[in-house]
Amino acid sequence: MTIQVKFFASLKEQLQLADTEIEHAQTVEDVWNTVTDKADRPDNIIVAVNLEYAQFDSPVNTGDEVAFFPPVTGG
Amino acid sequence: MTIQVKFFASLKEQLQLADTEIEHAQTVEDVWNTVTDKADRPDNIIVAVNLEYAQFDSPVNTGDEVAFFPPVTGG
Amino acid sequence: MPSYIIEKPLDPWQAISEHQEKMQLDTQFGATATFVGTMRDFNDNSDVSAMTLEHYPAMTQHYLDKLIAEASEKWDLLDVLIIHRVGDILPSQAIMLIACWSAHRKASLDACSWLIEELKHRAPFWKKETRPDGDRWVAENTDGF
Amino acid sequence: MPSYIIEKPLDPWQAISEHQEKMQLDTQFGATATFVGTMRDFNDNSDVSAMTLEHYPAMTQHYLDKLIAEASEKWDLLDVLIIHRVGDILPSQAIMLIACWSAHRKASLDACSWLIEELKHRAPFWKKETRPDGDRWVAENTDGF
Repeated sequence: MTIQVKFFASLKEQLQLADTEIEHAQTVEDVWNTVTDKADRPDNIIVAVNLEYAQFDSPVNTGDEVAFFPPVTGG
Repeated sequence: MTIQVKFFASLKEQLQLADTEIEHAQTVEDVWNTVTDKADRPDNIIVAVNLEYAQFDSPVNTGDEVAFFPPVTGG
Repeated sequence: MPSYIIEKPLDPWQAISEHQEKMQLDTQFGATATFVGTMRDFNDNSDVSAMTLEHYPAMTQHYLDKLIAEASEKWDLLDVLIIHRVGDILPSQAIMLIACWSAHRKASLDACSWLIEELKHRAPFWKKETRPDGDRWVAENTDGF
Repeated sequence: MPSYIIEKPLDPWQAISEHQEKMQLDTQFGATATFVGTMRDFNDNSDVSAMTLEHYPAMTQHYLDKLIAEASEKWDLLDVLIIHRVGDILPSQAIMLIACWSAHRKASLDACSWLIEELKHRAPFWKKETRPDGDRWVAENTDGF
């Protein structure tokens, strides 16, 4: 079991990171630091864990899907 | 020139009066008293003069169209 | 920004679609809010098998046009369409439609809600329902709940 | 009360009409409120010639369904339909539609307005516009003005 990590829209282009997976993380912040090599976080970045909005201090477990994206602009 | 008088919907049925015309009136109240032979006015009766909502003390002139009707229920 | 009073059955979605196709503004509007009123087969806990809508033709047309003019002053609207039926109506048939087109969503949504309330309270239409115990004039419009 | 995410062009009025025809409730609803979002050929004072809508498929579907469930708890709704396009979109094409059916008008009007605001702020879609000076991600949703 791993943690799936996804990026969307402008954030994905800015970071130039592909979707990936990692082995271990305690929190969303750990995930961010691992996959971006501790890049600065844009102010308005949004995070979801298992399809629900979460915070950077939200816990993460193996098997989870963690997504990072900019403010939504649909509708 | 006369004053045209119209009734609509439930009010027309209650009063059993046809649309009519009268010669003289100073106010809407005069019109009502003339055409209904001073019948009691239902509480919620509405009046229009020349297609605009008016009051019983609104002035009336020859050539005007005066209408009496119950609360509107369209839409 | 037309309003129509009609006696024949109305397909509201087709009417909106046809009106929109004729608009010269099809790349300017970003938002369309609509409201369609449809006849139910019950009201106030009674079955209703048919309805007749009476109106005051000259005043009704005047009021629909006036409501559209007032809405256009209050909000930035690119177009408005109101169609209201009169005469005999059966359950599941559309009674009326309001459609508002604007660049941004708030104008069309707010204008549409405002127009239906104003129409209900100011446009001279009267509903008479056919119920199991006879015909009955609808006494008053509700608050919409 | 379905929601659909689609890639092909959408005729919103036909989609609402077809959904309504399949409803088994056609003599129970008295009110239908709809909102349709359409692509304009300008935004923030710039020409826009095309748009691409990216989304997060699993989460988007989850959120549209969640919004419908929440709306159904808040208001007495007989049916709700949401359709949202993704992928490449051209000016004058519909981007999304919301339709709410209820017995009385207030539920459908309030639910429709609430759903469009919630969708704009919570459903994971992202717009990228094609402008004369290149492609540009839309930074943030507006308040609808």
